[in-house]
Formats: sequence, structure tokens, C-alpha cells
Amino acid sequence: QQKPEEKATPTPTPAEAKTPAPEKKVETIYFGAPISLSGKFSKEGQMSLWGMQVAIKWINEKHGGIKVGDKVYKVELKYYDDESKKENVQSLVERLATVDKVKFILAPYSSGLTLAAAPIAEKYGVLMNSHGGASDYIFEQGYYYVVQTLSPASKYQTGFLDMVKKIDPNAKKLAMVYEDTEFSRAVFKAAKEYAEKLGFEVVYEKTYPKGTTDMSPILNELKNYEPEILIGGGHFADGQLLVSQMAELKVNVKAASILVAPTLPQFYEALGVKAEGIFAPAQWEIGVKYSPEVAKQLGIDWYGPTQEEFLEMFKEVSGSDKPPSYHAVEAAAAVLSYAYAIEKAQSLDPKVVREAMNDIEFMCVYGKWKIDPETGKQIGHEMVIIQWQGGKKVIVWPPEAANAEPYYPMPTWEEKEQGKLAQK
Amino acid sequence: MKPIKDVIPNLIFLIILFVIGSSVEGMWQPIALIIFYVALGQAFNIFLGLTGYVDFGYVAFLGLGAYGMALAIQNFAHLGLVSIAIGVVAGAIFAAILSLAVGGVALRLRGAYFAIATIGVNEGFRFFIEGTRLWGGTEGIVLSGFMRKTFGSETTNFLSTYVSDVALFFVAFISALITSIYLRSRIGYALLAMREDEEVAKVMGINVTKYKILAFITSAIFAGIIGSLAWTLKLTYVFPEDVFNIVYTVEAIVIVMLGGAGTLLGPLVGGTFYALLKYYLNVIFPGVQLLILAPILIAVVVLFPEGLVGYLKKKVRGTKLEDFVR
Amino acid sequence: MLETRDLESGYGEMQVLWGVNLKVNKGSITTILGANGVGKTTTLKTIFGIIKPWKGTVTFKREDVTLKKPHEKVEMGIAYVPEGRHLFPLMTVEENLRLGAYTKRAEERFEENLSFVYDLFPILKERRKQRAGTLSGGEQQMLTIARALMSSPELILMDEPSQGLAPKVVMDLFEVIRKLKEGGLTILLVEQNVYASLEIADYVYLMSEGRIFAEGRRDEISEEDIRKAYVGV
Amino acid sequence: MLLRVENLRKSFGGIKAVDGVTFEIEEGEAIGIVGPNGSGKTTLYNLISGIYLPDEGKVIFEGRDITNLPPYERAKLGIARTFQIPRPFGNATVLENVAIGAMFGREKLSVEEAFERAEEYLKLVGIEKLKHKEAKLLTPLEKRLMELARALAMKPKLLLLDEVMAGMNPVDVDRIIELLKKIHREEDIAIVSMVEHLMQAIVKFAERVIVMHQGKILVEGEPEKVLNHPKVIEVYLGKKVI
Amino acid sequence: MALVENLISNLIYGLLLGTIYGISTMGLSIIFGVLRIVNVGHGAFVMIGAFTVYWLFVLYGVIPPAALFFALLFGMIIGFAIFYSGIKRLVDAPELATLLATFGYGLLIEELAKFFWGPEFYGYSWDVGSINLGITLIPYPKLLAALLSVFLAFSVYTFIRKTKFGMAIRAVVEDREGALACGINVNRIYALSFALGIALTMMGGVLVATYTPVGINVYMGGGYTLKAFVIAVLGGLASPIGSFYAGILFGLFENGSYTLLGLIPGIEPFAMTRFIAFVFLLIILLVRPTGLLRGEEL
Ligand SMILES: Nc1ncnc2c1ncn2[C@@H]1O[C@H](COP(=O)(O)OP(=O)(O)OP(=O)(O)O)[C@@H](O)[C@H]1O
Ligand SMILES: Nc1ncnc2c1ncn2[C@@H]1O[C@H](COP(=O)(O)OP(=O)(O)OP(=O)(O)O)[C@@H](O)[C@H]1O
Ligand SMILES: [Mg+2]
Ligand SMILES: [Mg+2]
Repeated sequence: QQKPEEKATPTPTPAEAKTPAPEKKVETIYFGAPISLSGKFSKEGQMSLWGMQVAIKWINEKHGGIKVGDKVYKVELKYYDDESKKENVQSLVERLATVDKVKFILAPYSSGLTLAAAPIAEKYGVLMNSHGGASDYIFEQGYYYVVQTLSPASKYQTGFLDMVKKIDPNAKKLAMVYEDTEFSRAVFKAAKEYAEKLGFEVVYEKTYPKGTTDMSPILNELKNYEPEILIGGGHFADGQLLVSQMAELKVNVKAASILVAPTLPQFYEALGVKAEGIFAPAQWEIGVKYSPEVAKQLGIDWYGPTQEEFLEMFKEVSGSDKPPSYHAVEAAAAVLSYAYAIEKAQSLDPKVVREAMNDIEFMCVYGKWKIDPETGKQIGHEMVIIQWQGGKKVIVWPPEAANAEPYYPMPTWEEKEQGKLAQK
Repeated sequence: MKPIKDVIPNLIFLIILFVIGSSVEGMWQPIALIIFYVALGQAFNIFLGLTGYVDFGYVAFLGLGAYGMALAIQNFAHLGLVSIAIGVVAGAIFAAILSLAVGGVALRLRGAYFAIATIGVNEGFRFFIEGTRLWGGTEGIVLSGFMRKTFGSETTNFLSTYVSDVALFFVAFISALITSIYLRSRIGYALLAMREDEEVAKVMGINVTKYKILAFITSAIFAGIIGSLAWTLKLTYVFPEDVFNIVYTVEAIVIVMLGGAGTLLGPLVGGTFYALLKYYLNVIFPGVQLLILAPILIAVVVLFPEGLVGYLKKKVRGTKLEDFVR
Repeated sequence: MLETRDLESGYGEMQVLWGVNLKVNKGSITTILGANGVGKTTTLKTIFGIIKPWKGTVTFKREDVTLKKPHEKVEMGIAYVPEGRHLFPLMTVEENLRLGAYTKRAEERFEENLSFVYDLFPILKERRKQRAGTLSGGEQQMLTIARALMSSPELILMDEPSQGLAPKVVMDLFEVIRKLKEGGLTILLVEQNVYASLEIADYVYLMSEGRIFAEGRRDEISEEDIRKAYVGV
Repeated sequence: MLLRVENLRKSFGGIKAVDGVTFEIEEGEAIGIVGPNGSGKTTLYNLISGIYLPDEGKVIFEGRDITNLPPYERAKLGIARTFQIPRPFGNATVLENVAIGAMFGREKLSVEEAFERAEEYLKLVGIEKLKHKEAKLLTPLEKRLMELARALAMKPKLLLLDEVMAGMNPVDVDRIIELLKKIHREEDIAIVSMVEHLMQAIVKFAERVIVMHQGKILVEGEPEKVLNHPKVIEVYLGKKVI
Repeated sequence: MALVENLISNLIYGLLLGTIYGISTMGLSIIFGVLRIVNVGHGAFVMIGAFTVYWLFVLYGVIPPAALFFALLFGMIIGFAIFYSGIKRLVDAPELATLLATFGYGLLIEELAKFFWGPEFYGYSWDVGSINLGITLIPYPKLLAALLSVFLAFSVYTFIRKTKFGMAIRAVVEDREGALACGINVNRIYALSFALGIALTMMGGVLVATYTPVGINVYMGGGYTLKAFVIAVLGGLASPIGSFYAGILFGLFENGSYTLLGLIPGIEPFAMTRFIAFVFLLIILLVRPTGLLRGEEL
């Protein structure tokens, strides 16, 4: 449960509180965030709040604050609930920029809300780091202060297609069934182009409107096209529904990659064995092989908690056993990127920090972080592909991040009914 | 001029809001939030207050207004800022056309039937845009970059973070003024009669449909203007899912009911109350604010079923204050 | 059987009744006469409990029923024939009658009461499958009375039952009221049809401005007082 | 000739409420319409005022066919009415009710003029002291009087009254009859047609009486003659009244 | 002919789905019919019903349809609580005030649910096989949900039409003062009808979650509110059984039109089915402004 008092700063560790280093003054720097704790994005909002809190905890307690010159800054998070609504986002971002004097803002969830916040951030010259607005076009509008931490929508399904091509070069017939929203459209437009480039033939492409509760018309029709591979989905609810009805109507494919929904444990809880073998793109997943060692090999800095540390702190912060979803880690990475960039720039001036961001490249639990100086778009980070195997979510792509082999083709629905798992 | 006198309290109230927004640091966007709700409420109240009909599909007019502005900017940006004026007019015209079409059909229905049938119009329209991929379909129209290129970053920022809000002050005031003019004229009495008993009104010589449509179109036009300003100009993008979101109709109802339907000050008080309550609850209790808001709303409506201004209006009836609470 | 003492009541802040004292004897017809708007309907509504009394008491069969709800009073044996019918227009005649027998008290004697009212108003029996809303005005009025009778009342409060009825029907109606009394029912009647109601009344109250200003047996009441009741004092 | 209805018919489901009615009203007449309950009087009014459209037949007003005209246009031509079950604009004041009548009636008055006229007519029917009361708070009878004032304020040429005197005590009945006669004489209201079950009122007021029965006209003519007609006594009066 | 087969399977699914639309709308009609209250918070109760299924199944292994009894019980309790805590005072208030109140209650319930259950998207699997019709497959839970909907709808119909209590409800609707005169405790009828409406809505939610066992979330109600509004009007707003029929019609129309719309190039047929369904609604209302069953009767 989210409790209001969690807003308070993580109390400084006793050691720090008692013996402040004499030569270094400890001051506070505020990061601000409008977060969707109510409304349609509250699921993502809650996760990102926890993620931010973990990152801040790490900065304050493990890292000893952000060091700029001879000063040490503790980070404190100012956040408000935007209820997933644009009016609130705008007034709250302004409050953060003026009343709270925040210079570093973590963008709200979703492309729409990020776009709503952008003019205000731009007006007050505060930085805004997008950790939940995937659409590429946000970064094509010429905003200077807006940067991106997560991989853009155009990247979501490309990894999966690469993977299929590699495992089964003969697979050709591809079906696309996805939610008609701007996010999914951005994903699948790019995916389609990419698929055709790889030599897939798109035999079926249909969308369903948001809020659909019965996909049988599409699936009944799809069956006739006998696709081998399916990519689709959009969000949580429809992703669950799509797979559940594919099972009911016995629409068998060799592999299916569904957006968002399968990355959550609730997906398997809801579908059980039916979830076996389903793929999904993820910005991050427990078990990714990002570590200080990997960073060293690549010759870039590691910044932030290791994966173990992160998971442990996440448990503390959230007060529950829920594992973090990628939304949490994205948000954490956005916070870390601020801290890292501030230290690099040795300045708290958003403009200077923004300049510095153009040049930095580092790795954290979330992976690599690097933006395109031109647009602010994320280009360093790579997505992973997860798959449900034997009740576990494993990472199967890209090979350098994978902790398991992809299971292909996925068992048929009939086989799954008999209890067959996607496990060797 | 009685109608003008009646809205003087509104004017004073709005000026106070404006002054606070301009002078207190960090208050501009909260005031913009208030003025958005106030303008929405005032515009909605033209129709609801005068006819007693609730238009659940009201947001469709906002949505169309938003598209009107978006298309104007897309097509007339070479005319410079004139395109913004064209956008406001286009928003108004789009909304007026739709309201004429909808009104012609739906205004034959009564009470709750009308209210709900209009949801169908709104949803239907949205699905039409999504289904035919008209105006970008679900991908909508994103204008920030284009506007920044054409008008310059400074100007665009100024337009979307200041001009759009200031314009809403005018919308809020003018819609109250029009309500007031209507109320004091034959239109107001015709609709009063209609509200009470449509059949009797007809027998008494009132062309009910004419007056209903008049109020409907007026209200829709203001909605179109609000849509063009508060959506497209302020946010610089239009997504059908957002602009046709019924939440804004529900909020309009909430605001008007909090203040008092058919009163001139009601939307102002209701909108301010609602926006401030929400804003500060968001700030102080992020995450649980709606849990606190809900009982407050219920309590207000149970205590003041006729709204805050409605209640006050009754209280001051026959006293000197009567002229100031309308 | 029924007695009110110093009954006061009204609507909102406006007081209408200013101390009404009435006594209705078992097995009699008592009528209240008075100009329009003096509070006759209000008196009946207050007795029946649709309006809460502000002051004073109502006793029925020696029990204080001042604060009892209408449905409790029906259960005790009071029936009310409201001004303006108040039937259930979309239901059939028989369904209306069935609802008249809604209380426990009445349910037991449903069959018996049904044949009684059908005997009293044979036309209703003919129309028993017809919707009440499509009956003519007179038939509707009969149905209203019949419905009240279905509750097995001991006391029946009638508010202007003859209003809007054709003269012939009015005659029949008063005949029915007389028959009901003969059957042992107690009746409290409010009427504008002065002469017809005086003819059947045992006891008369004259009302003006929320008070009773004269009362007496039919033969004790002077023409003078009656005129006064209408011109208003 | 002011009004002519020709072979008017209207049925609801199986019920023939008005079943082939033809009659004329000359300018300057005072008409009484009587008949048993359910004989179609109110329905006839509804057809004339345009609340219902007839299944068959014609309504002609001042030589113009108005059968299919919407009610508000008929009102503008000069047809006004009251309702058997009063239908005031409940949340408006009594004065506003009447003013609305004046505003949209035969003469197009401005708001101010309408309120002035409303005051006048409230005084005329004798309820001016109720003028600031919300109409829903009136007794049924007060509502009827208000409706009368509201209809009069429309300055109609044809005024259709539907049991305005029901539930009225004998003293007030006389007063209203006098009032109607006076208006009938003095104002340019040509016709008052009155539906009433109170014979005392009909006899005092009407110059001609129409008796309806089962949707048809049973007899029409001078009051004395009609009310002594044996058929009328049989189906309507029950016994001789005059 | 794939096309014809497709059309038939879509119609079959439309029929099943339609019963679910219908049953999840009836509660709205009852509350409107008796109290003239448009329950803007309708969807919140559908959501609670859906969660009832989920928790009972996940925690205690209760099979989904059995949750109907619990929903009835909880629904009555919640309904009474809401009625006595606020709605009661608004029965005589301006009609619009109740819109605000029911909005408030809907919001309260959603936020309470979120407080306890979080913003998660839940689901469960009750795999008991399916019937193979050759052209398509129908899982037993969906079939069961549809059959139970029909059963429940007709129980409600019978209850209102044939029982004494149902008659009392209709009496209150038709004439309140008349009902008082008959010795009916009008306030209790209001309370009971409201509670019944809420309970029925929750039972509708149970069947929704039996039919669609995934995507259960505290904010899932919004879509159902919209749809229920539209279906209720189509059926005649105040007529519960009308709503049920209208639900079926709506389901058939939505799903049935998919195949045909798919033949038109350049459009998104699924979104267009929604558009067409709303156009259909407007056409019906033009012809019958008070809905299919005229909407004057309960
Ligand atoms: N619902 C109401 N609200 C406010 N005032 C009312 C209401 N009903 C009646 N009154 C007022 O109460 C007074 C008495 O009304 P009541 O109906 O008891 O009179 P009555 O004697 O029955 O008259 P009538 O012969 O016309 O039926 C009247 O002045 C009337 O205006
Ligand atoms: N809207 C309607 N629907 C169905 N039947 C109707 C309707 N209006 C009137 N009727 C029926 O038509 C017949 C004539 O009714 P109408 O009201 O004209 O009678 P009336 O002569 O005015 O009677 P009363 O003296 O009782 O007022 C009656 O049988 C009535 O039930
Ligand atoms: Mg009375
Ligand atoms: Mg009549």
C-alpha cells in the first residue's frame, strides 16, 4: 500500500546525521515529479514512484549524496498525484518549478501527459526526464529541456523479430493484432517496417479499440490466415484478454510477443499455464546482466545500486513482496541519470546539466544510458525480450543480456491444457 | 442594463482570480486550472441551467473545437497568428454544426433519455474518428514542433502557457454574460416554461424546439472555443481518446451542481471550489486525495442539494444581498 | 373512534392548521366543510401521517397514533382516499385492488373484500383486466374508493371524492357512501358538494382558516354558519 | 365563424375517445360542453389545442386549416386553454407563470409589458396576493385560478376551459362565472368554451350547450332544452336538475 | 464460406456477450425506474462484483458463478449503506443533485478498492473446457455466464411482475401518494429497490468476470458505465427487462457488424462496430424516443 507519509525524505543514515563532514556542507536538492497514483495510469505510477524512491535512497545513503564542488546535496523527491490527467499535470509541473523551485523534473507517465508537461517545463527552463513517454515524436518537437530514459516505442518489437529470424529463418507469416492507441500504433508501425525488411510477410493486421472486452471477432477471423508468428497487445488488460481468448479459441502460433501485460507477475497468475511460452518486450527485467563488471568491460561508468541492492531496497521502500516492474527501474534510471549528470557537470543549473547530458554515457541497473544530443531521445538503452518458461519470467534476448534460451515454438494450447510447459 | 449588472459579481471574482494568478508566484497554472473548470462550467450551464437538460455528450463539442484549432494551425500557419483566430472560429463553427445536427435529433428526447443518448453521439463520434482514421485517428495531431518552427519557440510557449489561459477568462465571463442576457429575456422565460412542462409551454405559444436549440448551440459554441483553447492551444496536441473523454462532461456536471444549476455565480463558485480542493488535496495527500474528495462531494450535495450558490440564493431572497447572488 | 386534539401543522414554515379538534364516532359519517384553502386536505393528511403534526395529538381507538407512519395506520385500520385519485395508472384494476390489500391485516381477507367491492361496483368487475389509467374519471374514482376498502378499514378518510364526476355518478357515489356506513364503516368526509354531503352526514364540522368554528349534528347546523364557512369570516 | 371541427376522430388503442365530432363555434358565443366521464371532452380540447393530432378529420380556425399545426402556432393564432389536472410551471412564481402566458400568447409582448399584464390578470381572478409564491405550493384550486389568469393573459380569441371550477365552493363559482361573463363581454376574447360538471355554472354561463357521449355529440342547443333532454338525463344527469 | 462462418460465429459470440451487457445494465434501470436516479457510479459496482469473483476463486476456490450469492448479499449491504448515508436525503431533491451524489459514491468505492487492492490488473483461470461448434469454440464458463444471465434476468422480471413486493415497487413508481394510501412503506421500498439495484449490478459484475476472467481492475467500471447507460436507454431506461433485451441486441449488433465492416477497405472495422452500434442507437431513439420497451414501466 502506498502511504502518504512516504513522501518524507528517507531519513539520513545515523552516521551521516551525527557526523557531517566538516569541510562539506550538506544541502538538499529537490527532484520533482507529477505521478499518476490515481486514474488509468495508477499501476505504472505506483511502480515508478517506488523506483524513484529507491534511486534516491541509494544516492543519499549509499552514494553519500550528490557532490558538486565542495558541497554535498541530499536528494529529496517532491511528488504530487496527477490522476493521469493533463490539467493536473500542467498545474503541478508549474508548482514544482515555481513554488518548490525544483530544477529537475521526472516526467509524468505516458506520451500524452509528457507532451502536456513539456511546454511548462520549457517555459521555466527546468529539465524534464521522460521515463514513461515512449513515443518518438515527443522528441521531434524541438523541446530543449526534455530528455528520454526509456527506449522509444519504435524499438519495442524489433528485438523479438530479430530473435525469431535467428531461430527460425523459415517463419514467414506474421500477424499483428494490437490496441488502437497512439503508443501501440507507434510500436507496430515501426515493427511492420522492420518485419518486412527482415522478410516477414504480414498476413493479417487489425486493431481493436481501447476497452475491448471481447476479441473473438478478430481471433475468429485471424484463424483463417494461419499465421506462424503473432505480435500484438497494447496494455495490461487487453494483453491479458488477447492471450486468454487466443487460448479459448485455440489460435495456435509458433511464437507470440505481446506488449506490456506479460511483463507483470499478474499475467501468469491470471492465465496460469496459458501464459507459458509467451514473449514480451521489456525495458528491463530481473536477471538482466548489467553489472559494474560489464560496465568496466565497455569502458563506461557504473552508477547506482547493483541489481541485488536494487531489489532489496525496493522491498524496503514498497513494503511489499511485489517485484519491481520495468516501470520502476525506468524511473529509477531517470533519477540516477540526473544525479550522474549533475556530478559530471558540477553544476545545478539545468542548462549546464542538459549540455552535460549530451556527452555522458553510463550504465546502471537499467542498462546503458545515452541520449541523442540532437533530440534528447534515448539511444544507449536496449530493450530485452522476456518469456514465461515453467512459471518463471526469463530473459531470452538479446543474447548478451539473456539468462535463458528462448523456447520455440511455443506449445500449442492443446498441449498446454495437458500441462506442457515451455521448458526443455 | 440588468443583465450586465447581474454579472458584475462574476467580473469582480474573475479579476481577483486573475490578479492572484499574475502576482503570486506559482499560482498561474492553478488559476489556469480553476479558470478551465469555471469556463467549462459556465458554458455547460448555459444549456443545463436554462433547459434543465443534461448533455452527457457535451465533451464532443470540446473535442471538435480542439480539432478545429488543430486543423487551422496545420493549414493556415503561414498566416501567422491569424491562424489562431481562425482556429477559435473554426472550433466554434465545428461545434455549432455538430450541435445543430445532434440537437435536431436528440432534443426531441426527454430528460434522462436525452442525457444518455448524447453519450452515444460523443462515443460514436470518437469511434468514427478512430475507425476511419480521420485526422490521424488515434495517433491524433501533434503540433508542438510545427508551431515552434512556424511561430518560434518563445511565441509558442507564450501562446500555450499564457494566452490560452487568459482567453479562457474571457470565455468564462462572456458565457456568464450570455446566460444572464438569456435569463432576463423571452428566451429565459420560454425555457423556464419548457423546463417545467414542455407540453404546456407549447400550448402557451412557445416554440420550444427553437429555444432549446438556441441554448444548445450557444452552449456548444462556447465548448468548441474552450476545446480550441484549453486543448489544442494549451497542450499543442489532440488525441481523440483524451478530447472525447467523458470525464470532462462529468466534471462539468459536478461543477455546475456544486455551484448551483441555472445560477450565474454557480459555475464560478463550483469550479473554484472543485479545482482548489483537488489541487490542494493532490499536493497534500498525493495518492489518496480522491478518497478524501469523494466524501466531501457527497457531503456538499447532501447538505446543499441545490448547490452552494443555489442555497445562498434562497437564503438571501428578499434581502439586500439578493442582487449580488444570482 | 378517532379524535384529534389541538392539531397544528403546515408546509415548510407556513402554518396551516391552528389547533383542530375533531371527534369521529364509530359507525358515523362525519363531514368537514369549508371554503377552499382553509386546511381540510391538510387536516386529513395530518391525521393520516403524510404530513407530520407540529403539535397536538391524534388518537385512534384510544391509542395515540400521532407519530405513526401512514403504512402503520393502514395496518391499524385507517384508509385514505386522496384528493385527485392517485391510482396506479399502468396497472390493471385488479392489480390496483391487490395493492389496496397490501397490509397483513388485509391480506387475510382478500377474497372476501374483493367480492365485496365487486358487488359494490359491478363495473369494476367488468373492467378488472383494464389498465386503471384508461378508465373514465368516474370509474377511476370508484376504483380509488374500492382500493381503500380493500385494506379492511374501520375508518376511511375521503377527500372530495365527487370532484370532477358527472352528476349522475355523484349521485351513485353518495349512495355508495351511505351503504358503506350501513355496513358499519366509519367515514370522515371532506366535500365541496355541500348539499349532497349534508344529506348523508351525521355530524358536521365547519372549518375556517385552519380552525373549527362550528360543529353539530346535521340538523343543528344553521344555514348561516354554512354560508359563513364559504364566504369566509 | 371562428372554429369549425369536422368529423374529428381520435382513438387510443381500442378506445375511441373522440369518434366523429363535427361542430362550429360562432364569434361571440359562450359554449358549455358537458358529458359523462370519459366521453371525450378533454380529448376534444387536446385536438383543438394541438396536443394530439387527430386520426381523422379537420380543425379549422378563422377559415384556416390548422389540423396539423403545432400547438405553439395555434396559441399565436389565439387559442388558449387550461388543464383539467392543473399543470402550473411549479418552480416559477405565480406572477412568472402568468407573465409567460402574456409573453408568448397572441400578442408578442416584451418581458416588462408581460409582467405588467400579468399583475392585471392576477388581480382580475383575485389571487394577486399569491403572486410571489411558487406555483407548486398552491392548492389545486388556486392552481386552476392561476391557469385561468395565465390563459387570459394570452389574450386568446378562443378560450378553452377544462373544469376550472371543479372543487370550488359555490360562492367562488358564482364569482368566477361573473368574471368570465364580464371578460366575455368586454375583452376581445370571442369565445369561451367551458367543460364543467357543475350544472349551476353551465346554466348561468352558457348560451349553447354541447353534450358528448362516447366520443360523439349527443345533443346540442340551448341549455334549458338540452339539459331536459331525456337522453341527457339518462346518460349524464341521472335526474332532472332544472 | 469463411465469411458466412465468421458472421455466424460472431453472432453467437454477440449473443453471449449481449446477455452479459444486459445483465450488467439491469441494476441501473431498476434504480432509475424506482428512484429516478441515474447512477453515474454504476461501473464501480460492476467492478466490485468482478472482484468478488476473483477473491472468492483465488482465496477460497469458490467457482465463479457461486459468487452470485455473495454479490447479492454484499450488494444489498452496500446498497443500504449508501442509501441511508446520503441518497435517502436526496430522493426529493432536484434530480441533478443525485448525479453528483452517485458520482461521489462511485469515486469513493473505486478509491477504496484501490486502497485495498492496489492498481493491479487481476485475472484468474477456470479452465473447464469448451464446446466445439466446428466454426468456433465456446468455453463453458462463457456459456454458463450467459445462461445464468438469462436466468437472473427472468428471475428479476418475475420478481417485479409477479410478487407482492414487486407490485409494491411498481406502485411506488406509478404514484407515491397512492402507495402511501395503500399502506406501503414507501421509504423502505426506496431503500430496498436501491439496494436491489446495487446488488443486481454487482451480480452483473460477477457474470462479467465469469465471462471475461481477466483485466479485473479497480478502474474497469468506466467502460461498463458508458455501455450500460446506452443500453439502458435503448431498452427504455426504466425497464430492467427492456435493458436485458437491449443488451442482447447491442451485443449482436456490435459483434455481428464486424464481419461486414471488415469488407470495407481503409477502415478499422472493430472501432467502426462501435460507431455503427451508436448510430443504431440514435436511429432507434428517433423512431421510439423512449426506447424499445417504451420505458414507462418497470
Ligand atoms: N404542498 C403544499 N406546500 C405549501 N403550501 C400548501 C401545500 N398544500 C397546501 N398548501 C397551503 O395550505 C393551505 C391549506 O390547504 P388545503 O389543501 O389543506 O386546503 P383545503 O381546505 O383542502 O382546500 P380545497 O377545498 O381547495 O381542497 C392553502 O393555503 C395552501 O396554499
Ligand atoms: N392518452 C390516453 N391514452 C389512452 N386513453 C386515453 C388517453 N387520453 C384519454 N383516453 C381515454 O379516452 C377517453 C376519453 O377521455 P377524456 O379525458 O377525453 O374524457 P372526458 O370527457 O374529459 O372525461 P372527464 O369528464 O372524466 O374528464 C377515456 O376513456 C380515456 O380513458
Ligand atoms: Mg383539499
Ligand atoms: Mg376531462
